[in-house]
Amino acid sequence: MDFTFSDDQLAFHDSVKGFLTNEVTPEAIRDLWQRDGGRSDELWGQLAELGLTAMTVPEQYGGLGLDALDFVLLAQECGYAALPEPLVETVMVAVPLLAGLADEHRQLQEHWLSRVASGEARLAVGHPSNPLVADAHIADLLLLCHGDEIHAVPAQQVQLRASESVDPSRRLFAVDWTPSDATRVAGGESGRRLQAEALDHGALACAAQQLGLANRMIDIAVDYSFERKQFGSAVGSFQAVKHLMANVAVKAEFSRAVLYRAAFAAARGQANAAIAASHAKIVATEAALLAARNGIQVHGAMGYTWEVDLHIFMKRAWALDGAWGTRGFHKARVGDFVFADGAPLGAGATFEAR
Amino acid sequence: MDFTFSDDQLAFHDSVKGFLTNEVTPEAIRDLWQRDGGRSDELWGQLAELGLTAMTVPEQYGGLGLDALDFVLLAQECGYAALPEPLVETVMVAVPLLAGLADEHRQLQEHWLSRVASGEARLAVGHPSNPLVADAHIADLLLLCHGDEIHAVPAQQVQLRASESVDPSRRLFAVDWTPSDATRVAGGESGRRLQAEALDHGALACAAQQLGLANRMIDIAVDYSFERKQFGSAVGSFQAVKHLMANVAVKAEFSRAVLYRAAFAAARGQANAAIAASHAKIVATEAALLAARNGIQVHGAMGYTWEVDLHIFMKRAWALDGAWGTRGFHKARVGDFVFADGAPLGAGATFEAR
Amino acid sequence: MDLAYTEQQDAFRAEVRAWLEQNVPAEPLPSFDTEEGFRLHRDWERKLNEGRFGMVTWPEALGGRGCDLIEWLIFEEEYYRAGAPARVNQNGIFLLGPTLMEYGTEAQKARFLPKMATGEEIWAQGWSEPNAGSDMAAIRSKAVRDGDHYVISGQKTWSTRAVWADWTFGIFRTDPESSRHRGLTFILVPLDAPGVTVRPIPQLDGLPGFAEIFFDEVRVPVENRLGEEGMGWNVAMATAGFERGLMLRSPARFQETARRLVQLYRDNRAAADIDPTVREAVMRAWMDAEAYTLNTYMTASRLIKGGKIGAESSTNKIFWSELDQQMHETALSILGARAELKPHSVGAEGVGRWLDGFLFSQAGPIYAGTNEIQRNIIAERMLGMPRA
Amino acid sequence: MDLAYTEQQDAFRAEVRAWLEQNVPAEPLPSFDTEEGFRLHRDWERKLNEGRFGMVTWPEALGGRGCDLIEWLIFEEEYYRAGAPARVNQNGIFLLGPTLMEYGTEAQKARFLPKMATGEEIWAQGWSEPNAGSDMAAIRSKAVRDGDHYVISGQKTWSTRAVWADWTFGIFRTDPESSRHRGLTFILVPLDAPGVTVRPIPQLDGLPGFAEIFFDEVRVPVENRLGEEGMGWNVAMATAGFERGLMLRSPARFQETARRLVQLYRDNRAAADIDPTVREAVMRAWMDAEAYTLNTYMTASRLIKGGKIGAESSTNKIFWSELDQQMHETALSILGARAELKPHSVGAEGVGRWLDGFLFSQAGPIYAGTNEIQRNIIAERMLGMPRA
Repeated sequence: MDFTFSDDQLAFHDSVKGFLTNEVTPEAIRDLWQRDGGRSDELWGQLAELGLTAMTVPEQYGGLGLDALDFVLLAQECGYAALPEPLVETVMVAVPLLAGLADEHRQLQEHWLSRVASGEARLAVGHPSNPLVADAHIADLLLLCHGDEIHAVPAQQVQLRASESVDPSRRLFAVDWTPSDATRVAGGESGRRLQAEALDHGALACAAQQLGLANRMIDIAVDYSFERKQFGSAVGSFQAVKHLMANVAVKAEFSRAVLYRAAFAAARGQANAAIAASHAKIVATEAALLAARNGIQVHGAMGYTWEVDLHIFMKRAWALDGAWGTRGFHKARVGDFVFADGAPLGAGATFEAR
Repeated sequence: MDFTFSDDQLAFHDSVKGFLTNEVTPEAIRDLWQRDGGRSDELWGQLAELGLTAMTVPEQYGGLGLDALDFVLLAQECGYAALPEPLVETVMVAVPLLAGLADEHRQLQEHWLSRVASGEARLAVGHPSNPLVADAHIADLLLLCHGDEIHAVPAQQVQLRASESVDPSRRLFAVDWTPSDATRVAGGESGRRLQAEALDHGALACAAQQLGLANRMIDIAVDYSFERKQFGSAVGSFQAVKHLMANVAVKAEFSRAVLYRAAFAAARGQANAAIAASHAKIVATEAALLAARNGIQVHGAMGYTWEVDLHIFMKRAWALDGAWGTRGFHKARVGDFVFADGAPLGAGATFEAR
Repeated sequence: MDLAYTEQQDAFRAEVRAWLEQNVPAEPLPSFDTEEGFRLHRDWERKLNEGRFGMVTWPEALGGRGCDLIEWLIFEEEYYRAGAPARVNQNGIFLLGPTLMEYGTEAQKARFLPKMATGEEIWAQGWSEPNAGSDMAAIRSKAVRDGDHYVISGQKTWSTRAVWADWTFGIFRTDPESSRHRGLTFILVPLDAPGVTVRPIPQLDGLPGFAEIFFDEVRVPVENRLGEEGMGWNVAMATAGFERGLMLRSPARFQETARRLVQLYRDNRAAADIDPTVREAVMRAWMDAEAYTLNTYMTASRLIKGGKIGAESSTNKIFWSELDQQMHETALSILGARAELKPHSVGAEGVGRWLDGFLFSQAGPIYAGTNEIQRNIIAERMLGMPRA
Repeated sequence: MDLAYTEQQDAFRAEVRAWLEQNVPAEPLPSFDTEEGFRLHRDWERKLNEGRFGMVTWPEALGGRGCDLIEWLIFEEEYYRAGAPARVNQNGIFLLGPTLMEYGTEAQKARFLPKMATGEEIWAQGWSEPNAGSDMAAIRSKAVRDGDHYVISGQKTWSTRAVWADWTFGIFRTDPESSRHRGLTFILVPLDAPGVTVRPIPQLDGLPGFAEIFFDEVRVPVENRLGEEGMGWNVAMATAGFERGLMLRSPARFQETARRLVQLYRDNRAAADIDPTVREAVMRAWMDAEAYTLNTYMTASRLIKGGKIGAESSTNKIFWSELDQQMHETALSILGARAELKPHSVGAEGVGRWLDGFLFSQAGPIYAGTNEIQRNIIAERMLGMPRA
């Protein structure tokens, strides 16, 4: 029993955090918002250079062969930075989905995964839990669900209609396409299993980002609480303002271990991985939503503006709330687990046997 | 449209408040707790002398012929005082129930209601929403539900087994008795209607007391917030402590008009009386429960003792929470109303036409 | 107590309803925080005034109907029920209007109120300054007397509607030796006066819903002063009371939001009921909107009988702002994955304006004095707790 | 990261489970806040120690087993799972014990720890004084050095278990010129010493769960001092850290309450589901108990690798105390009209001890530093917000 990250994991986390702090600044994000498509090939190239796009690609396809537990701290940092590029979904959802196809699709996997690892190609995933497909406009290959099937559809074979999210960093599309035998890569039992895993991975990816977002909003609000003066004092010196932030800190703090356990369960393919992912998505989202609400309150009217950076992170938290399963969906899953006959509850039931 | 009490109503309220403040002190309540049975014939006599037991007794039986709207402010004060005597249930539930029986029971009504008005006799009500009967030990006549029937059972014909509530002021009993033709005073449609009205009246009676309790707990905690010192200052000067109380004040404030409207609807027998009573019981109870929770917090460890008076009021609020329909029951009723086809919702739908 | 409308009140309601049915635009107007929307909302104010509905509580001579507060609530109920446009001149008619009625000279009332009622002059509020938001007494903008004029210099911020409005009002420091809430004077300033610069501030949705106003030796005549020199704090407190209290957030608004929320829930029941707390949240929205309505009627009845609004305007502010947030959060949770989509965007069919309303509701606990300040006021002034 | 138990850990769990199954009393003991209950709980401590389970984290020489923190958590899980009696000596073994381990001399450890493990000496805490509750630095009780003794005068309050305990510990002002957290010394005092008077304080349920302790020139030898003279604040802070942190409220306790709550809900489903929020509240109780457990394992792993507990002990305190309240409130709402009934009273059949637990949970947000103070600590020390 050891609930700590390895020195390697922590060191990689530090270096990625450093990169994001320097490169994915609020100014850089505002700049991306102005661009057509809202994405930067240069930035994606840098992420690939750092090895990030290769993390979960199997070694046989030129990747690092790592897993969700190796990436979860980085996903948290991507949330902390509100990185607009779809790195987290790529690494945690799209790559494992493609890599999880049956052996008969080795050629497809080799072709695309090696290019994803090197940064030459990008993936997008269309899943029933999300009515629109995120980042379809920059994807070279789209993995699209259709009934219990999964189809691998090259970008040339889809038409996109752009939607608009409250979060200017999100780029969402309705995808018009025609399923065919040529595009189908999974169906039946294995299609359902892959779709279910994609949902769990997506939920975990959101949870990690939400916790990062919560921490960022705390930091922003705490900084601002020194700047904003009322009644001659920094607002952060008022007890009510302190407690607004302390309440967020408690929620964020008690999401951490839940998130890391969910990443562990996903990485090991444990039986409780789905429930653990749902639990993590619920509590991390709630931490982020409370951070948004209380963050505005600490900022006063300034928190309601486009000018301070807070809204970059708030809007992302609001948007991710509904992605990869709503809180209602995830709560229902946890409830079904808890209230089932013979559910493993109580002291000593937390961890699965080896 | 006039949402104010009359000068008469306000004047009577003032005089009753004065009486309760002087006579039903925390010391007097602690004294009652020590007594066998927990009740005082002298006090009941004084309440009768003030005309309180006669309030809702029809004039033809020597009463004042008043209604729930005339009594609601007094019921609130009984809550404020945590009066252990069952005055509120007598006036708002038991008397209207007995007075509501069909004309064939005039003799029964005359016999008992005139004695209730004068203070010579006391009533208790056994209703399916309450598993036990409050104050059965001092009742001369018990009105007991049995299926859809109501029975008027003299005290001699019942056996009591005393239970024990968290609130030492509450005296609850399991009543063993045998229904018979001789005791049956209502059944079928009219029995059901009278039982339903009794429930609504009971809920309203609880709501009024809960709001009074909430206000009392605010007052006690505010007083204490001057006394208790931490870090060299009265704890009431700390913003977090202020906000604990402000939150209760908001809840209590926004229960008031809801309560008075419910009393009006009951007094006029309006179609929305049941929903209004449920609404009032929900919000007034929540105000009282929050007052209890935050009241303890303002008191610190002292709030957890038997020594300060706060617990007299907290325990009453906790006990009344489950009486005359749980919050779950009342919320479900309101929900059924709100979600029904054609429910009168939206602006302008609040008040019934004349 | 008699909780039923009189025949006269019923008749008034019928008249309002009939007129609105005839006149409310079929399509919602664009936001009044856009140039076109502002113009269209101004047109609507003119039309309202043609029906003598500009501000029904004002005397007939000033463009109103001399209605009492109960009739005002009836008007508002019909107004929201009809889905009529938001009041672009709310800073004028709901905040400055009642203040003018209380503190203005007859000449000032005659000069300002009719043009307010017609929408000819739209008002922005000028309450806050940098570092004087909830702490309004920290005002530093000054007005120096120069003969028949005040010469105003300084800066206001968070001035709602200021981008396209005609006038603003606020308090300015006329006694340079003074501090806190002494030595302040309430002054009305035309926004087209020389020396006034307005800088729009984009809000959460990107639209310039408020602005900074810079005053560079702006000369305004002494007649524009409301109340006595040095008494501006009292005048402003009365105005702020109106803001937090009865006028600005009439219950009808929240009752209609609650009604729409019930409908949204019923229309999406299968999806919504996956989360059993949603039903309760929707039911509570209705209960709380009712409670707010009942409370407002109780207050209005008391005021009609000569009572005054006190610290309970602070409880109002907290209650409606949290209710508004809660209702919109519930709506978004019903919408689920579609909640993030802007109205009219691809995939957002039928989602309506809940997202806009949610964004707007985020400002509720902040403006008109943050809810933290309101809680201080409740604790200290209503409950009498010790001051820090 | 490896979230699975080792074989050795599994074996330890099996040993604990087997012993408890053999030895836990079939019927719950009476409350240790009664004289009889206190005696029976002391007997139980003696029995626990016979199995060498008095305090498994202590070295074998002092009556323990040298377990690490993961094994400690396993022990606790089995302990709560078995429904074993509450630890009457918790002030000793969970608070003073670890402090003695860190600050005590070898002689002190040998003198006090074994008798603590056997229950031969039961400890009361003496943290608070009147007007020094959450503000522990406002201590006024003094200890005057007189040769080889300290002479103690003053008063402590809210001293849990003091009514029947043998010893108490606390900080006393040894430097009369000092103020706040300077000049304090941590001293252990036998409650049967001449000059000690204990006045029981009845708590919400009427039982004397805590007491005031009056010291009238009580002489205790200098050997009873823990740590250096004048360094009492540091020693006390370490102890308080244990109190808020890992030891006092082990996750197993809350996991078992959550499990019982799920069972209560399932047993009363028809009645409970009339309120759709109950299901959610029960589900959340499980989620939060899991989160608390996971968090504790994470902290324990970090401590084993040499980390320190910091301000997060304050987040723990808030989390478990609010969880405990929420679980018991939910239970009472399931019980409905029966919730008010005392266990074993007429009509309360099967209700069990939820009411007692509810009353006890009310103290959670207060003791070991009120949750308001914990929020201040989080804001100032963990988040670095400006001090007042």
